[in-house]
Amino acid sequence: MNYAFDFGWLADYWPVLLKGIGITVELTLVGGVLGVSLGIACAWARALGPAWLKPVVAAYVEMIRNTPFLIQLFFVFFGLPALGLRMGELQAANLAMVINLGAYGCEIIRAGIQATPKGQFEAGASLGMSRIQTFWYVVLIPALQRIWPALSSQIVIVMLGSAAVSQIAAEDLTFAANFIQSRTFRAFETYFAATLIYLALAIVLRQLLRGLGWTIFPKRAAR
Amino acid sequence: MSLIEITEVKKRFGDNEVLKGINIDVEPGEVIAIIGKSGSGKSTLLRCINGLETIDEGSISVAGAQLLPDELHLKALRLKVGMIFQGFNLFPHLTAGRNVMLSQMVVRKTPKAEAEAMAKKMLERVGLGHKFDAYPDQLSGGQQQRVAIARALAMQPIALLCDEITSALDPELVNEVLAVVKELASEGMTLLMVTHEMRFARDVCSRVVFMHQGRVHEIGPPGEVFANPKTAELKQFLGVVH
Amino acid sequence: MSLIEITEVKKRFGDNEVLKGINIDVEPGEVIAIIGKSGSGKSTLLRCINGLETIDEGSISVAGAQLLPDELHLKALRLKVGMIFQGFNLFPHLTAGRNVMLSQMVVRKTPKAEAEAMAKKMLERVGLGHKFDAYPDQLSGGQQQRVAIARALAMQPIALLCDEITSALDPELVNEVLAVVKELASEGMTLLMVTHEMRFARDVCSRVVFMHQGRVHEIGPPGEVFANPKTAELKQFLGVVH
Amino acid sequence: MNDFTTWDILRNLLLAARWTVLLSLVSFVGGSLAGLALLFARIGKGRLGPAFAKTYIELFQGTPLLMQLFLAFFGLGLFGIDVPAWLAAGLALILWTAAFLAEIWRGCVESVAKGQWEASSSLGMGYLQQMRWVILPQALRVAVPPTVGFSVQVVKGTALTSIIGFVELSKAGTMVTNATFEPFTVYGFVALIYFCLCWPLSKSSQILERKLNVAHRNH
Amino acid sequence: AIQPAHADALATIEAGKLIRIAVPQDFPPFGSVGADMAPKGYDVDVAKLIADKLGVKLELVPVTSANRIPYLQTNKVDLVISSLGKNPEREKVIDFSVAYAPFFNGVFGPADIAVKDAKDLSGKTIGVTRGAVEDLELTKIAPADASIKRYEDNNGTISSFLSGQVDVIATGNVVAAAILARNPPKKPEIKFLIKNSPCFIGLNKNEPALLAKVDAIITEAKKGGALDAISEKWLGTKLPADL
Ligand SMILES: Nc1ncnc2c1ncn2[C@@H]1O[C@H](COP(=O)(O)OP(=O)(O)OP(=O)(O)O)[C@@H](O)[C@H]1O
Ligand SMILES: Nc1ncnc2c1ncn2[C@@H]1O[C@H](COP(=O)(O)OP(=O)(O)OP(=O)(O)O)[C@@H](O)[C@H]1O
Ligand SMILES: [Mg+2]
Ligand SMILES: [Mg+2]
Repeated sequence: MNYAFDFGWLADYWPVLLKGIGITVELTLVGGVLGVSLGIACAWARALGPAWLKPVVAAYVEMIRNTPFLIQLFFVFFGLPALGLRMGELQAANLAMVINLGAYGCEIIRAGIQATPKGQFEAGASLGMSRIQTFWYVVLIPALQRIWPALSSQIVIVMLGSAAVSQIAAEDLTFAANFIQSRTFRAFETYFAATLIYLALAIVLRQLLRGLGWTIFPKRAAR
Repeated sequence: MSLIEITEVKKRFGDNEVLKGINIDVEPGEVIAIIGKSGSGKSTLLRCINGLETIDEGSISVAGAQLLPDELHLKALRLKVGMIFQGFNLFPHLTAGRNVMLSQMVVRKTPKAEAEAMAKKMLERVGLGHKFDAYPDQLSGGQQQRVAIARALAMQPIALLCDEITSALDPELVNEVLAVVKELASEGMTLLMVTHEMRFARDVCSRVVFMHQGRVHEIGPPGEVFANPKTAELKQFLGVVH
Repeated sequence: MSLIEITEVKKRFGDNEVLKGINIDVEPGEVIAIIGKSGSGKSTLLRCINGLETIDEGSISVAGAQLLPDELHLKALRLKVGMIFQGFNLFPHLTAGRNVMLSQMVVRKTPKAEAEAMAKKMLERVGLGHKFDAYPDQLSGGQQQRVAIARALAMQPIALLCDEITSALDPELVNEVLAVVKELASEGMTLLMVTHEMRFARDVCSRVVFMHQGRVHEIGPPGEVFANPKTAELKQFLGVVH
Repeated sequence: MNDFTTWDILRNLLLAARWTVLLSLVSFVGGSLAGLALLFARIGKGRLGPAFAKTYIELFQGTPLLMQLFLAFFGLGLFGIDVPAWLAAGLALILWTAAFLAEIWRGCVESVAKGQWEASSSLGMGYLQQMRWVILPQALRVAVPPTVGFSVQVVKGTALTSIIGFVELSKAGTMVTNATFEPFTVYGFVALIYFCLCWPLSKSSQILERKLNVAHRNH
Repeated sequence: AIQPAHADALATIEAGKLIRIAVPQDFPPFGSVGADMAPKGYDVDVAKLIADKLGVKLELVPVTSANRIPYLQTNKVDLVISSLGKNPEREKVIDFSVAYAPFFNGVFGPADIAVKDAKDLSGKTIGVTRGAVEDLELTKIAPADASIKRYEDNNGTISSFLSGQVDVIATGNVVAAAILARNPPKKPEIKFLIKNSPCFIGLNKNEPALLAKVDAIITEAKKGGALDAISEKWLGTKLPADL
């Protein structure tokens, strides 16, 4: 090996890296919370919603799931201003992530809803609840519990995928890595450090989601 | 006027006519057992009365009000008629107490404290006061079914429909559920129940309805129906179930 | 020497001692019914005999060979003792015929033609020769259970363990499965079966084992056990199941 | 500066899309084989296999594919191991795909009812025989839709190979935009081509799923 | 930090009759592609010039700002001609040749934005291509409350300007001219020039022979007018006298 690793620069660029971590975390949090919410709404629409809404949501889901995130991001950031909708790179990044996770979350959550035994809907109905009430109070939580592991994985994937936002100058962790290496030309050390940080974030995020699952769902297996 | 009036009710699934003109009048306080072979339409009849299925012809009225298939009428109906299923259908993510409270709070907008008091009372009534905080999967089948009964009772229905509520239970647990039903009957609750427990039907019910191929084939007090089955079908049916 | 010797068998799940020292000797050709309340350890006992659970203490021997928990001994054991489950557990991706053929070909390396002939024969024996090419989901529960019996028989076991093989069936289908078992018994097959069908136990079995809280509480010929239950527990149990 | 016609743009993107297809195929075929091996390690008995597989999966699912590619190509180069770009790309994509497929398939194997294991044990089958004849055939049926569904992620994932010099669809898009300064035309086409590649996969996955659900209801 | 893999890269190049040079393809006018997807641009022509003078075959390796240095460090290329700017940190990692290209970069913005010098950038958002020379220079001179948005490539920078995501951009005059040529609603006008800091060729450390050879070729090309021709072709003007 003819390359001497040198992590000394890390001290100088630590603030850049920290800021990058902060933004990646923020993007993941906002994207996760709003994206899952959007996913729930879309899953409801696709599984139980009015007939006219189903194809609309289906088209949205297919569009998003079959095109790269980066291009969605470009259209939000560079394209929407043409329609008079201008936002900063962070808002654009957040919006793109919400739209993206919303589509994936929709399909995952829908599977959970469709696995709900028919008897649960009927029990809700026979107690006088409306369809929406039955969905909200009876169906949703067990459905989420059923697909929680899949949803958690998707949120981690979205966190890792958020790297693309560096392309619209949002200063996330990948931006920080690229910025540092463009100044120092120490690509290996920078990317290696970034990889480790991503790994740590992914592990922590997964644990957090597991913990969240433990707190919102009662401790039993959903059937 | 009868409490529940079922008049010439017909129900088709596609080409399959499952109910071929049903007529039953249920008086307040009556306890009616519905028996019959698998596929004879027993569940479908109960589901029609509760509005879970729409009927194709005929009419059903409960306490004088016609059953109409829009959300508002259905809701009103379901506040009058409770239903309990073979599969219990408890909400798995809620404790027993919450299961009983939920519909009161959501449908009737009962304040929480009141709903909780009612839930306590109803769980006591089915002998499960101490299981208020247990989740369904921590309860035996019989206990789950009793929670389902408490849940229906908490809505203070004027009649209760029970679809084979003991047949998913182990023999030992059947009795604890039937005991609860028996008590309800003795307190004057109007009950329509599909059941395979002939002994229970004989002891507790005021009338027995034998359904066969979508029709009420025989109907009468249990003494008569069990002792003197008039049709060959009923004779055979009673033979099979021993 | 007995065919199956169960000596002081103990089995724990964590802190829960489920079998607390079981002793039963089964002679060749005996038909033994195991009865008892839910949770008394009936299934666990059968599973231990078949090596699906390892035992903590005591010993089990089948046809003189000790049951040891390594793959080789287990395989040898399972060729001698067949087991049939409440849930049928047919392989859903294979036809009835293939279900019966598979283990012969894979475990015994029987040539295909021979395995097929055997499968035909065994399906005939349970009255399902014509269903050779049907998939499990095209069969009724009773038919599925009979295929499961044929599958076990095709391995030519010297004894058969049956765990509540009729309790997932509708009443009408129970009889067709019991008829098959009765015939096996009359042909001299050694049978250990957990069952809730008291009438069947009385008519067909040579001995009845009543289990209670992980122990053999009473054991004897059905005439004795059913007519003169000695312990309060058995009396109560028989009362409950009527 | 702009000597591209619209046709030039589309033509160049389509030519580059061949790489996208090729890389996807390689990662998918290779990833399936590696994923199968990993699956056996993950669900096998013993301690070492599952522990290794778990760590592997955590590692590859927990880091960005971009970084994996970078380290596979340049990182190894740093140690004097000169891996050609196609090998590094193939290897990294295969290893990454394997991690996800193994995890998807594990779920499918675990969805096979416990009774199937018990029934086959009680018929005297050994572990491998059970897997081969009873468990995998059933798991496979359940596995097809999510596996096909994941292939969409693989197709999109190949875009990241541009970091080690591949000019596939996305990279070609960037290059052409930088020559033409017509991002909307170019990225519009890029999105369209991706959609044409991915949508049939998503759709067939959904159709398969529906078929399977119908089949399941009969059980 | 780098030891040469071979005793002498130049000898290897001459023995193999092949030089591998990293060039950009997302950074016009220095490097982009033609309709046939072949690289073209200032950097590409310089690469051709060097290969010519060395009398060896040329292998062009298209790179991005993220991977150009790793290509060099892992000996996958011999030279990086990718409009590199110099700073002390970079000099610790690789060596630089003499300057081979001038730097006609400025801050551009629409007419209605009043910016005359770096101080006026206060409170403005400026778009720039990350890691390019103008990024390094702008970072030095911009006031603390100017917000610099760094995009991945020229396209990002330009798009950010055209879509109004930034007030002004820092880029080459040729790039600004290319934008103007498209006749957009927002026309970039030159506000002020950024200090002239030229571009250099990057190569691995401890390659004195190769460095000397490249320096000699560039120096000769400057004198002989070859570099002027390249500059005319891509930047629309002759080399400045002080390069
Ligand atoms: N949703 C449905 N769609 C189509 N056919 C149905 C539906 N529900 C019930 N049926 C058919 O209607 C007939 C009567 O069914 P029903 O469930 O009322 O019978 P049952 O008397 O309750 O039988 P069991 O004792 O098995 O519960 C059956 O032939 C059944 O296949
Ligand atoms: N895998 C297991 N892990 C922990 N406990 C178990 C396990 N299997 C059975 N048990 C416990 O062992 C006890 C006996 O179970 P077993 O299934 O043998 O009873 P059973 O007599 O067959 O009852 P049933 O009539 O309900 O089938 C029960 O308390 C049960 O909870
Ligand atoms: Mg029914
Ligand atoms: Mg059992």
